Amino acid sequence: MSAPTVLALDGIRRTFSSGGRRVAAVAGVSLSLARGETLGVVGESGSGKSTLGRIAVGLERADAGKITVLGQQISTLTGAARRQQFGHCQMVFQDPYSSLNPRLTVARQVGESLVAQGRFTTDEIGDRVAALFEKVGLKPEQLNRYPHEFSGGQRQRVAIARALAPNPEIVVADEPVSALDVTIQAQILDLLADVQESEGLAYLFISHDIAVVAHLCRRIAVMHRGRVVEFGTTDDIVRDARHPYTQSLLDAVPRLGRRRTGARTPPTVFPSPSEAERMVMVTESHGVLVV
Amino acid sequence: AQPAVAAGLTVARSVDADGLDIHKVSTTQSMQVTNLLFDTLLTMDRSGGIHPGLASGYTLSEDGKTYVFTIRDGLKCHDGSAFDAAAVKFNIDRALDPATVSPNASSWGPIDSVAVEGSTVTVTMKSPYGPFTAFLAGMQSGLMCPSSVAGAEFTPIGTGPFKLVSWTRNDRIELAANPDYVNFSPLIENPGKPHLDTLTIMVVPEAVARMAALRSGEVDMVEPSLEEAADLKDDDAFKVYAADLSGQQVFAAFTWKIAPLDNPNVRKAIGMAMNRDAYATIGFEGLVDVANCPVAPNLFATDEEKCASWGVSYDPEAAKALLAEAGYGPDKPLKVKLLVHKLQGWDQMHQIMQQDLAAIGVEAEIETREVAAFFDYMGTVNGKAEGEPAVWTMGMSGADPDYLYFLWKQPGFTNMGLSDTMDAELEAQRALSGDARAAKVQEIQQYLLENAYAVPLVSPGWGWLMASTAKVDGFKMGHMVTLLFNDVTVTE
Amino acid sequence: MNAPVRRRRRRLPLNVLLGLGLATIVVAVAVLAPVIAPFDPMRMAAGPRLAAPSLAHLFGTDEFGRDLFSRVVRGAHLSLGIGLAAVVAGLAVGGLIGLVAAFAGRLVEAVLLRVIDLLYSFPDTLIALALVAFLGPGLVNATIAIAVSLVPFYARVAYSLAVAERAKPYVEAARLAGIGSGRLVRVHVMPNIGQSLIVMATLGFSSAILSAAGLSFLGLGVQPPSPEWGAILASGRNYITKAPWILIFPGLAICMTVLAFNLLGDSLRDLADPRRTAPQRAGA
Amino acid sequence: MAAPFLSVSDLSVRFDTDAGSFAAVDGISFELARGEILALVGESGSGKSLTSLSVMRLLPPAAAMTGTIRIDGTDVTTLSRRAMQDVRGARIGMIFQEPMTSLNPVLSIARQMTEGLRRHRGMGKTDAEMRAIAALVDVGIPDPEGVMRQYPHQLSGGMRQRVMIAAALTLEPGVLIADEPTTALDVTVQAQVLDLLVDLKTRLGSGILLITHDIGVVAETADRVAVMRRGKIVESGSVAEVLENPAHSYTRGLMAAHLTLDRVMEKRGGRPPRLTAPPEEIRS
Amino acid sequence: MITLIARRIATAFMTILAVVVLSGLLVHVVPGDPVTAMMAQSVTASPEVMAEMRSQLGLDLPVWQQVARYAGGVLTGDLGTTIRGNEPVARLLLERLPNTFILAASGLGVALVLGVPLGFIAAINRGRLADTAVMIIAVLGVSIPGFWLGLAMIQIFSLKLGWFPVAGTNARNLVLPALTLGLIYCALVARMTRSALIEILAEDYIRTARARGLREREVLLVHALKPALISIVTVVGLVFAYLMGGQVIIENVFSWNGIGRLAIQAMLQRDYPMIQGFIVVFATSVVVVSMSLDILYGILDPRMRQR
Ligand SMILES: Nc1ncnc2c1ncn2[C@@H]1O[C@H](COP(=O)(O)OP(=O)(O)OP(=O)(O)O)[C@@H](O)[C@H]1O
Ligand SMILES: Nc1ncnc2c1ncn2[C@@H]1O[C@H](COP(=O)(O)OP(=O)(O)OP(=O)(O)O)[C@@H](O)[C@H]1O
Ligand SMILES: [Mg+2]
Ligand SMILES: [Mg+2]
Repeated sequence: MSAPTVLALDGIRRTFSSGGRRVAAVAGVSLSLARGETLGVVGESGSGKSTLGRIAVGLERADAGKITVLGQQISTLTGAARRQQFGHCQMVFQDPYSSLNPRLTVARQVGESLVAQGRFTTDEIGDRVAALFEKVGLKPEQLNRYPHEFSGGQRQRVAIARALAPNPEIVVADEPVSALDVTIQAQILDLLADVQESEGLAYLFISHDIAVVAHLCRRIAVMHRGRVVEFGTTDDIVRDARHPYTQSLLDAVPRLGRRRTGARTPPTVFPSPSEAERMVMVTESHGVLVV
Repeated sequence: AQPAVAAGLTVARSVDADGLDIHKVSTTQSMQVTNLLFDTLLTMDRSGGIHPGLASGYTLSEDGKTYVFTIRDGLKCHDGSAFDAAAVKFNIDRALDPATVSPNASSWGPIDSVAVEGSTVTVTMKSPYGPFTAFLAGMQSGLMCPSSVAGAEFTPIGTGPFKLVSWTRNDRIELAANPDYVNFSPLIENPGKPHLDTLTIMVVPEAVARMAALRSGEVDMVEPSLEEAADLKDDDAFKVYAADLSGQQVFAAFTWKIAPLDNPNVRKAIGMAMNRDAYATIGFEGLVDVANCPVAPNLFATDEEKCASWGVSYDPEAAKALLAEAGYGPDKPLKVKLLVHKLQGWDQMHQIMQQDLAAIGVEAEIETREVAAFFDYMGTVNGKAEGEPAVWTMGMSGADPDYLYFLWKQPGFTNMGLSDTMDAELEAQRALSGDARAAKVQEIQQYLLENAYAVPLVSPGWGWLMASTAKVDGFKMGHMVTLLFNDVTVTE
Repeated sequence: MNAPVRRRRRRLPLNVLLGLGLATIVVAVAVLAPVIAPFDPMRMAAGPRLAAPSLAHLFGTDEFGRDLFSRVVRGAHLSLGIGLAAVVAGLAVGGLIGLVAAFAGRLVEAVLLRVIDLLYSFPDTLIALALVAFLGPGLVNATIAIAVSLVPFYARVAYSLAVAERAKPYVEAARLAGIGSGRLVRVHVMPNIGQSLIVMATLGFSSAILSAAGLSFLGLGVQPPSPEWGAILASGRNYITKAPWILIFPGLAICMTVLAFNLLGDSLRDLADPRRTAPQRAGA
Repeated sequence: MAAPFLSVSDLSVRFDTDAGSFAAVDGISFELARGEILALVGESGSGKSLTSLSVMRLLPPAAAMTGTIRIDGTDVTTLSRRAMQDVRGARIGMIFQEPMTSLNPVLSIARQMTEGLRRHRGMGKTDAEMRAIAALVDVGIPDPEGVMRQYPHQLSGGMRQRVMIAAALTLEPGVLIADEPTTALDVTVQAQVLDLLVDLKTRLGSGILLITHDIGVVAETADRVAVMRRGKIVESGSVAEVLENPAHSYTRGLMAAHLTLDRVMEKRGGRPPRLTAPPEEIRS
Repeated sequence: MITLIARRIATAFMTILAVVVLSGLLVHVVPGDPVTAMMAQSVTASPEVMAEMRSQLGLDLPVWQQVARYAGGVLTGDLGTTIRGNEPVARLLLERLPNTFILAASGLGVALVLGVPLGFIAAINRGRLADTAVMIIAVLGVSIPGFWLGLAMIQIFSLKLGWFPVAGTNARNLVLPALTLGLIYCALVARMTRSALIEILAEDYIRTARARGLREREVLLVHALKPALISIVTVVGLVFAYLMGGQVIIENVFSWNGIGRLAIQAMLQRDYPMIQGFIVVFATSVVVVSMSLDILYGILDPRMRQR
């Protein structure tokens, strides 16, 4: 890893309390993301993936931990400076329907961050938005349409253009293809790869589908109950999983060459989080949480 | 010798009493009830003459400062205790005690001391106070028995014709006849216990409902709505009673410090525009009379004829002429506020008044306020010498023309006081009595009318009406709208 | 066998039509009042006193011989005016409070929400009553009172709409674009909740008209001789046996107007309800 | 192969909309025997759910259905409403996609497990509960007595889906329709539920219509597959045939776009390999 | 559950105190004071007397002191005495509270008896004529001004037919005001029932119930009605809290001795202790109602039971 680190999360924690119960959505997660790299985050529903992603772009505040964006530690910043620094972090959301404003033309939504920067004239913004459209494979005549005139895949393209508009270094993609049909999913995955190549972006790619993550990412972090239970290169994780959760995840993924017999495997019981756990490095790049 | 007599009577009024502690209440509706419970030291006949009450008589010293009242023997309170001279002193002391916060405290006059000796009570004034005996005959000075305050809570115990059985606030007051009652009031024929055994005074705030209750026979007597009272009058099944002794009167006044109302001619012009007959016949459904004096008819020293000659009369043409003289005309209309508060009949009167003023080219904008806010606001408005000129209306009642003193002596009620000379005149009438006082009071009224500080409108003016089914007989209304049930019988 | 095809007619439902129809009539009457009214509504002795409805006086006359038809027609103007002014003011203030509560940070939210909830628990008629009791009666005060009494309702509505919107990814995306809260609300949130807010506003409109009439009836609202419907009812109520038309016609006018806007508001709300427009997409 | 328990022929479902009428399901036919799993795959909106709802005759009122549907020989399209109610649940069961919302939140599991038995089999409360508990045991729920006393919100998603399946099983229907039963579940839980379905098929001989959009799921569990696109069945056959040798271009596209771990790991290099043709070509 | 209730009571108490202080401040800001109000009819009270009265009543103290004094009283359970009539505020309020409660409960009862079935009929016939007709009728109820309806009822049922008495606070006189209130709030209940049911009928679990072959009656009355009741309970609770503030107009028309009349009278008379007492009692009843609602939710909605 010679590329410089653009995003570093260190010991991030976030606890929600709802209805008197406390849920540790993120319970001490450390990750780092190098320029141009894609880091995949997988895990079951509720394991804290989205919360982590939202913390990384500043939509959610961490209860504890350090966030460093392009070498600048965010917690030391306030107000405008904080927002500016988080401007380097953009996000693509899961649901292409609710992530676009139904009442604004897509061009305006894409251009909004440029307006916010206040550095450009209306014409300049128009040109840039048109260029972004080109980049994500949309046609210029679609610029002034409203979201409902687009299909799910096209909307996700708009969302990607919107994320790219402020020239971010880091894009958090939270299940960007989960809501799409497989054929559309394939197009978007290709687009994400294309854009990364041309812009030199770093992705924090969140998904529950390990096949998708394995396809797109060099490195993977597996989350379970708010913690990263295992991380490593895609090869490390897929071929040499050490943590029982990772193993059961891999085993459960449907495969073309396999038939279900109907045999009931008793559900794996995973150790509950405890202070005794620590990360053990299997190789230089591969770590696993053990008791 | 009635054929079949019902023992009870139910009356529906619009508002409940605030309280029954005579020293603390201020509203007419409260005192209509306390007057049934508590008798007064003196009483008054129809023409304002003073008669004995709980006191069998009194003497006034030469200098007009010392009254000696002889209290009757054998007076019995509702609870059986005796009412004596000491009880009278108890009442005066309590009414005047600042801790009581009695709204009527000042009406007792400049009392210096009260002394009891046997069955006599001696009241010494700091200065002569002409209205004193009239006050003592009025419902504001009802006397309670000291046992009323014996308990932790006030219990109204008096010597009056009825005693309190129960009171559910805002709903009903239940009264029972006082079997030991002895009457002293010249307005009442029945010498002893009321013919009724029980009397229920209900609260029915909505006039439509009260009328329905009367018509359906649910109640025997109500405060009627003006609109229906006129009809009931012509209906044999019902009787309508008007308090001709109400001592009430409605008049219009002016923010006379504010130009152009500082000009008496402008005030006169406005007064001349007012068609008071229409107010009486349309606004008040013909149930009131036009009033001419600044003091209510039937009170001491009021002479309607003289007042009529001093004051303005309806003449819109002359009014226009006067206005033109003052520089107002079709090109330059006078704009005034018509500041009023709500009362039944008054609303209608104000609407006609607005049209009357329009007829002489005065644009009057009606501004209505609730009573409390109204008088508060009038205090401010009348205190100013600048601002928007306003015509306003108010009502006044009393048992004695002395209320002129409260109204017009500086600073006066809501700052309407007039001048140092008027102050002196008003003080002077207080110190006089008999014909000399009458002359002085008339002089004051003449001044008020000739300068059009007040334009008397109608009399009476509020809550002076009662209506009953024809089965009710013998009901009377006394001074200041007291309700007299002593003589009432109800045929089944 | 083929199941019978039940065609869904694209016609407006009856209640929408009724609401629209009545509302149009009322608004037209209000606007055209001066043209429609045969008499000056304030003119006394335009006819005999308390005359029953006749060709000369469609709705009869009142105690001053004023033409009741002219007064009722003119009253439409006043009632709708009060309703409109109160709703606009209440919506503006309430909406602003609701939006501020939703978007101005946690502390502001907590405090404002408490206050809103508290005021919201007070009956709006009681708030209006209390205010006129203090401010004094009259057209302007009554309108202010009604507007204020609507504020908690609109604040609550705006707040809940805004909070629902706040959590949507498009708002978060707009936040990520780095714009300030003001622009966020103005450009992104308002257009999305505006419609629902306006629908709720129509519901407030009818309750404002009712409140105004109620206040006048208690003698605390618009004062005579203004021909506001409640005021006509209040000053004419004692003629209920003698000249019932003084009560019947303004009462019907209130009923009809309130019904119209209630129906309209209800149907607008129904139409704006996304659940109506069938499942657009299934599965995830 | 056994005689088809469910046979659908020439089924169409039409909607009348503003834009005119369109067929969301367009003349499809298929058969399902006991003891086999037929997978219906296809992109979103291809009409899979409407097909299953047609079989249950639970289409939304706006939909118009034509064609014949035979369940165990009876044409259910001609049955009266009441007669159809006797068929539902008893001869054909259904489980839905969303285990979170498909159970009534305010009724106990016991109530929801037993109401079918009491309705169709006229069982008493205790008998029905015994049978329900047995069904819960069958689907591998630990502590079934405890679960019976609980309410849906107290169960995890996987547990709820099992309860749904168990409830459908109590009546031993010949066919079970499972509309994307695992889409909302985590893969680990999905695997368990799929195992359960396969077990039901082999052990109890139920016929299962499995609706899914995941080729991987089809490959692992189904015996036969029908590929739907835009309301039509474009290809059908045994799983082995269709997946190994897709005849229709759409099916081939589906296969190509489908990511499986094995294939992904094979092709790993620098940049993620393209899944689609270069961008210029998809623009058509 | 217990701690939750305790916490709610504590915050409710703080809120009520805050309201008292706030309303106390506000009340003093508006023009007019109790003494002028009281003396409005009695001209004989000179400015000195009125000043004396003010000082006796503590009205000449700085506003914050008056408010603090009052709040202190409330803390020790003392609501003070009225300025008019010098009666204990607490007693006056407590006398009327049962009446208000009875009227609110019976009005609401009528609204429920009429509104729930109407809403139900409308919902299951959604979009059809029955739906429209039912909703128009229900909305008509809420569109008629209460006072108008009340006056008409008196004219018809009391005067013409003689069925019910006109005035008084007793069981027989309850019928008309309860009916009037019921007709007014029936629309709200019907509307709420309808929309709750429509929403619920679109839920997946209704489809599940149908897929189980249940009779439609059972689907509606068991699977749909029970969750609908939860929404209905919310509205009913809200309306009940509203009604506990008194129905000034209805109370006036039917001479019902409720809390609303007392409140408005106090406001007109600027009777500060009475006004604030009313606010305290009202705020308390809101709290009590909403707490009862929570308990009711617990009974109806198993999701709430655990907390
Ligand atoms: N705003 C919130 N308030 C309360 N709890 C929350 C909030 N956001 C998340 N949680 C809880 O935190 C936990 C982690 O949630 P998160 O959305 O991060 O999970 P996830 O891994 O993204 O799950 P999924 O795959 O379902 O999207 C969950 O238990 C969730 O219920
Ligand atoms: N009530 C309705 N009104 C109009 N169109 C409808 C309605 N319900 C469904 N459709 C349309 O019918 C088509 C098929 O819908 P269906 O739900 O059967 O798809 P599906 O294959 O199950 O998709 P998914 O995989 O997303 O669940 C879609 O295009 C949908 O928009
Ligand atoms: Mg997530
Ligand atoms: Mg589907």
